[in-house]
Amino acid sequence: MPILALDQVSKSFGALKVADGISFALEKGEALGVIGPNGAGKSTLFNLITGNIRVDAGTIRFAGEDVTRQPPMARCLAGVGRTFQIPQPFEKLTVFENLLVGGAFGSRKTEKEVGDRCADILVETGLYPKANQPAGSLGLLQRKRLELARALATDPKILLLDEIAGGLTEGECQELVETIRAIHRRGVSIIWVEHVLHALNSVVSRLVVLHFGRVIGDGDPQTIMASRDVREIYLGIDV
Amino acid sequence: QGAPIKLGYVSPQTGPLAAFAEADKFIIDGFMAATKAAGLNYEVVVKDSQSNPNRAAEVAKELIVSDEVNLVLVASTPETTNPVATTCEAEEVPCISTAAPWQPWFIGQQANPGDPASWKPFNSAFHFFWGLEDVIAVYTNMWGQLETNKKVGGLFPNDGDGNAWGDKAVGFPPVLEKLGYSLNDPGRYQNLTDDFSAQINAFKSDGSDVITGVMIPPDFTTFWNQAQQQGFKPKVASIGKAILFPQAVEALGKNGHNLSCEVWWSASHPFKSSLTGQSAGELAEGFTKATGRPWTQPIGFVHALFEVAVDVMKRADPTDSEAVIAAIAASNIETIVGKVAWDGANLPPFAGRNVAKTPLVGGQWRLKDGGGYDLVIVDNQTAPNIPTGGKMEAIG
Amino acid sequence: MALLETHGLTAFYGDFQALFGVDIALDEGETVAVIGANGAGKSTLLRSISGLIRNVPGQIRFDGREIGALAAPDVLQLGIAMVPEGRRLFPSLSVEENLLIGRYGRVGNGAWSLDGIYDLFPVLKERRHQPGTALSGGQQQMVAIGRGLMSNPRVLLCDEVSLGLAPVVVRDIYAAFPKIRATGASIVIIEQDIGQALKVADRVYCMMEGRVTLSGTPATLSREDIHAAYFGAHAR
Amino acid sequence: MSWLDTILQGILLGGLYALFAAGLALVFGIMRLVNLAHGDLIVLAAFLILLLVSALGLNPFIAAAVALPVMFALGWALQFLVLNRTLGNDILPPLLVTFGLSVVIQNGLLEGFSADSRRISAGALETASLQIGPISIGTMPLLTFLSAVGVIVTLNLVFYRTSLGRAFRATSDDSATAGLMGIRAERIFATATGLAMMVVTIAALYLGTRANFDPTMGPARLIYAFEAVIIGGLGSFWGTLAGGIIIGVAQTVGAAINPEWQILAGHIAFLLVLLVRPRGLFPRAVD
Amino acid sequence: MSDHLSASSWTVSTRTRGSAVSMLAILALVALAFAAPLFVSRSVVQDLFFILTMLVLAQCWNLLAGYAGLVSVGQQAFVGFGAYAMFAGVSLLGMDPMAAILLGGLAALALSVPTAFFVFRLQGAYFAIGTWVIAEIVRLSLAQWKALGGGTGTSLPSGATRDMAGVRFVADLLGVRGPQATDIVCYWLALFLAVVTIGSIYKLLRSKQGLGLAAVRDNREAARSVGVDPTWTKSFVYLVAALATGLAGALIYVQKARISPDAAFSVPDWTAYVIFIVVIGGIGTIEGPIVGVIVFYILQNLLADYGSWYLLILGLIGILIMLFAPRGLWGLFADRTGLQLFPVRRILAGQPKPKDIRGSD
Ligand SMILES: Nc1ncnc2c1ncn2[C@@H]1O[C@H](COP(=O)(O)OP(=O)(O)OP(=O)(O)O)[C@@H](O)[C@H]1O
Ligand SMILES: Nc1ncnc2c1ncn2[C@@H]1O[C@H](COP(=O)(O)OP(=O)(O)OP(=O)(O)O)[C@@H](O)[C@H]1O
Ligand SMILES: [Mg+2]
Ligand SMILES: [Mg+2]
Repeated sequence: MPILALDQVSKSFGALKVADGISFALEKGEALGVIGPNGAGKSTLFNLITGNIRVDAGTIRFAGEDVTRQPPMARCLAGVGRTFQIPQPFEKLTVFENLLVGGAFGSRKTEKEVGDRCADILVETGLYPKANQPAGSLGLLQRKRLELARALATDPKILLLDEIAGGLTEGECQELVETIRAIHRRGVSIIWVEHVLHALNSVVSRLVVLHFGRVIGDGDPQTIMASRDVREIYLGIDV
Repeated sequence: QGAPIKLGYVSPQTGPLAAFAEADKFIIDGFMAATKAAGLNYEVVVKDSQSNPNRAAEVAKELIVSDEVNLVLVASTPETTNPVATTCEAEEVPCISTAAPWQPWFIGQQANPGDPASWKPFNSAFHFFWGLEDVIAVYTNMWGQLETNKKVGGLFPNDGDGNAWGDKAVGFPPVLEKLGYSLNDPGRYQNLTDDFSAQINAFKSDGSDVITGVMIPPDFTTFWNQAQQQGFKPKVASIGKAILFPQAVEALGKNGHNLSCEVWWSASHPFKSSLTGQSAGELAEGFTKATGRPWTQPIGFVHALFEVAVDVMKRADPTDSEAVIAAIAASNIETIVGKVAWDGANLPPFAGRNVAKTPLVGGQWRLKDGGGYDLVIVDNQTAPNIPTGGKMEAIG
Repeated sequence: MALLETHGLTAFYGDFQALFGVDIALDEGETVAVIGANGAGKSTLLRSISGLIRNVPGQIRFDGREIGALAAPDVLQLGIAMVPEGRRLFPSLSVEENLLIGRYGRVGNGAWSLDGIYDLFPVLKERRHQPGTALSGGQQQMVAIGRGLMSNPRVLLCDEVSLGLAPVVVRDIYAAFPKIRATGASIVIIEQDIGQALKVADRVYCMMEGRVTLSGTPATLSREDIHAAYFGAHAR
Repeated sequence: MSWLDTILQGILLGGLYALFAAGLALVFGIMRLVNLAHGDLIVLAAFLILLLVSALGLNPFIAAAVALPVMFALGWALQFLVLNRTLGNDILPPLLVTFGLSVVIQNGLLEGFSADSRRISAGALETASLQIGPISIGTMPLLTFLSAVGVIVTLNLVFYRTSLGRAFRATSDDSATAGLMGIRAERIFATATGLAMMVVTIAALYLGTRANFDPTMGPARLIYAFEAVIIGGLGSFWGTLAGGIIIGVAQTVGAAINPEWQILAGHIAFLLVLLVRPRGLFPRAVD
Repeated sequence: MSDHLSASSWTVSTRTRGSAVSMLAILALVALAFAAPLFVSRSVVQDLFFILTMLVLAQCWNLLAGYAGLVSVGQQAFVGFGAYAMFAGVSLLGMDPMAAILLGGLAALALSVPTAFFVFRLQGAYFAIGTWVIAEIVRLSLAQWKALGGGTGTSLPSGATRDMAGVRFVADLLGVRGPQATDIVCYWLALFLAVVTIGSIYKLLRSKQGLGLAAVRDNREAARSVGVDPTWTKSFVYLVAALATGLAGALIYVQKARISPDAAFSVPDWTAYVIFIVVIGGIGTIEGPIVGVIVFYILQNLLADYGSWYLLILGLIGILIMLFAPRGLWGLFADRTGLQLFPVRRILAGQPKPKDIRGSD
């Protein structure tokens, strides 16, 4: 049974169709990459999966259960963890407290029970030195790491990552890839939206291409990267 | 005898009811001068209720607890008198109150105003003024001077005065019924209502010749204008509170002519101050000279409040509140508003201990030739010693 | 002297530094393209020039005048108009009103008027009374460009004009650029589509992490250099 | 028959409320500024008109016309110097500052004019009326209603037909991008508040001629104005008129049943409308 | 799941340097306040009663506006409703005022449930106006309650407060007159209510719910995504604030002994002054309202005799603080000194194994 399955999911903002009958499934433990031009609807897809935006039509099943009508907190408790493309930290809370919120609410535990795990995640994501600073004081890169750390704190079964590698140096990028691989090895399923393709391709085993809210490609990274559509639409390389 | 006698005084010096207190400074200055001249040593601690009942209770506590006054005086409308009197009663401190009809004052401070059997007299709170029975008598006497169909429209708001005036037991309804008037009372409206078409429609379809009620000035203006616009022209309009002050009547333009009201006190009342020997006319004139403003009815009562205080303190040890209370109860003094004595005269037994009544007559506002209005006393059947200045006239 | 130039331009969002000493220059009548990865600072550069971000005085000069400390309306009055990232049409305004609002702060002397814009993008004329947001993404981009042109600017700053648009639409929009250049306006465009950028620009700057890492004319830049700069693979 | 009259009076009353509300709607719609001092500004304008009437002996309508530019300048300065500093995502600063302003205006007027209740005299117009069949309609209430409609029509024209109106809407949508169009948001906001103060002056004229006013009576009327704006839907002027009428009619119908219900009925109508349509009757498409 | 990670041991605490000292100082202060009636004059006791009850109202409003982003201008609904329920309990049901105060709190709580249902449909400014209208409706409705005097209002049965539980005892114990004993009992109740309110708010802020509340305030959308239910979280504090506000309202009116709709639902007294207190002191902190109420009290004493000038100056001060020191006096002070009497921040301490430390930049 796939951990996540989308069936004919559609969403419009006014006249703009941002999801147009999207269907795909993700097996437990799989790592999937999503690429597509700006505005293709990738972040919207995430918002639909997490429930931050309601679908117009179609169904979303998580771990066999229909979650289409569930609010975001229920889906989070069920095991959907996410990062926001534009980081959304709780600015007045400290970095550590940001994780505590995720830990305590996202996995229905007490603060005590999740304290150690949150601290370990801070170390893992390299945020430990900033643990007691207000999240509002972080720069963009650290905000993005905080997004990842907070999502991990909710103890997700599936992790949705939205452009967390953009703007990293080569070395940082490598570190991030290692971290995500480690998370993946622990059995967490991953969907990763990313423009930094070499990083993406060193983690995922499958790529989905979105264009104008439609899936125009779905398969293993080599085939997809070599396909005509992707080279033309996404990479902007004349064929 | 070094320490001065300390009087606390609360009135609404700011806020919507401030007009009632506009003569305070003039009166208190006069009082201080008069007592000094008589070799008496008084101190008055003045507190402003800001027209706010919460604030009134607070300042009363302050007077009692911090200033440790010997006697609390309070004036002007139940919003200020009731919280202050309630506080004094709880604190067992003597209190004299005035300028609010006695029913809203007395009944309004009962725990269950709806159940007369439960009403209890107060120990230390006293009040002198007239009551609803007086205003009813004055109004009906005035109406009796004219030919009307005896149909009366009532405008009573849901506030201390309105509820008392419209009360089925102690208010207008039972008396009017007895005298053969039919009262059309559509119900208690809220103060600051912007539309009176419901009432006007009711009065129009009933054909009421007489309008009565106790309204705040903006509401009466709204009503009176709307009534004229809608072609409702009663012969008599006797209204409490709204047309108490000349400024409020002047605000009606020419439409204030021959509106009638009760008169608590006027410059032509034939009484003298026990403190200064001034006549009513002289007091009023002094006020106008000092402030440039026309005299108003509350002036006499604020002055009388201090007269009573001095009289009481002459007869008791100011520091012994029990003695002061006894002295108040035993008062019998001729003041600038008439005789004040807590002798239970013309009062139901339950109120006899705490309430003293002063005379009340009826008057009409008459447009003067050069503009402005005169308040002319047109009915004195309730107090024949107060002279009239003319006869009741129909409006329009 | 160039019409518009920056010298060691720095920019901050609070404590976060987004630009570290950027030097670019634009001559009268020239078209310059700025390319670079997400977050490289391209938009920040345009925001600095257009006055959306206040900068340290002395780092931006336009026509010999210092403009780094000016607010957006003042910059517009001097003749620099901006087509912002994400189009930013006003949702409460119709297509035509969105265009007209472009004239609010400056009319300028030049060729552009409502009719001119409708000639440039005929499809807009048919939909002039619809709310701007009811249009397709490409048409919205046309409105945004038209709105920028309505003030008859001497410099037009275009941020990501082909963002999220289908190739056909991108072609239509780029077809307009020669006509805009023909009126004498100088243009700065930011573009993700490198091919398009190279085709339309006289000169190209490539940015990374708040710095200019590569510049030159399209002819002198090899595709490999650009790819490397773009993805940061061998940039250092 | 009397029901017809009741409803008609309610509609006329609604005109008064809409007039109180129109300036509020303008400011609320453009800047999301909850102006708790609006009622007190109306009273302030009424005192200004009164001053002109009594000092210069002007006809109240002419006095109001003289007051218009004065109030515009006052509003402009108030917004430019004070209120602009409070704008942002947080609704608390404008709420608190305008509340402070309300206290300051009330007590300033008390100091200056005492607590006496005043009235602007409109002479014979006050009691004049038109007879239509069995129903008489007061001339002043009718004038009030027509003025409300006039103000709404004018605001609509300004808002939707002029370049200033476009600038209002654009700045309201996105003030940063509006800056790129050469629109100076602070001045646009100041102009909007200035305009709102002109509407306030017109409202003050009718408030002051209708009944007595005193320095403390602003807040009591403010709540009806807010209700009208919210029922109508943010930024919709016709909605504001509709909102005023709903409250006015609810009040007169409530009163016809029992005067005890008059004001309560208006509030309950407000609740009911919002329960059914939380964003008001005519919400703006984008918010 | 974290078996590959170091099993380092961590400690989390909310204490800061000096917070233990300040806790002790606060305890001492409370003890002192408890003993105050033994050695201060009656007027001081009354002033303290005023300060404490206003403090409770201010803490409740601050909980709503400062911590939950719920700007209510209708808290007078709960003050008045609590007070009226207390009056009904005493006058109509013959309850002891002490028990009636509890009734008042519960009644306010009960009122807040349907109210929450309505006002939580509204956002931001609409919420503010919605709460105001609700308060007006409650006021107008209670003004129809004839048994409690309708619009006229009513007074407590004379002697009711003197027979209140504990009053006789205190009178005998301290050898004071009845009214003074009533004052002292009311004062102790106010002290108890203030301590419990502040304690509960502090506890709430340090609890998981408090963390969720802060998250919702900072970013509602993100909070939803990590499992926080914003509606429930906000409703919870709304109900808690209503309960405490209702208790305070009932207590205030036991002491006043007289009620009328205009007084009990007064916008200036129970909402405007309260907002003023919070703003002056500093919104979003527990210390702020404490500072604010003291400043407010001093201003009132200094200026109250100047009539409308007093309010005018109060308004101006409020405007100036909002414009130039939006975080209030306590904010100014805390920025300089870093002092916090009620720290809520969870501070992480402890050392990871050296191999786990990675640079962050
Ligand atoms: N709340 C919204 N209301 C209206 N339009 C929206 C909304 N959110 C997104 N859009 C539009 O939907 C389209 C898809 O946006 P989305 O953020 O999903 O793109 P994306 O694929 O994530 O792009 P990028 O790679 O730039 O992040 C865009 O045109 C965007 O402007
Ligand atoms: N308002 C802001 N606050 C804080 N940081 C910001 C803000 N806007 C941009 N940044 C950061 O500044 C840096 C430069 O951003 P900028 O938007 O200029 O990049 P860009 O090159 O235009 O990228 P894109 O291709 O995504 O548009 C990025 O790291 C970005 O995250
Ligand atoms: Mg995205
Ligand atoms: Mg950009």
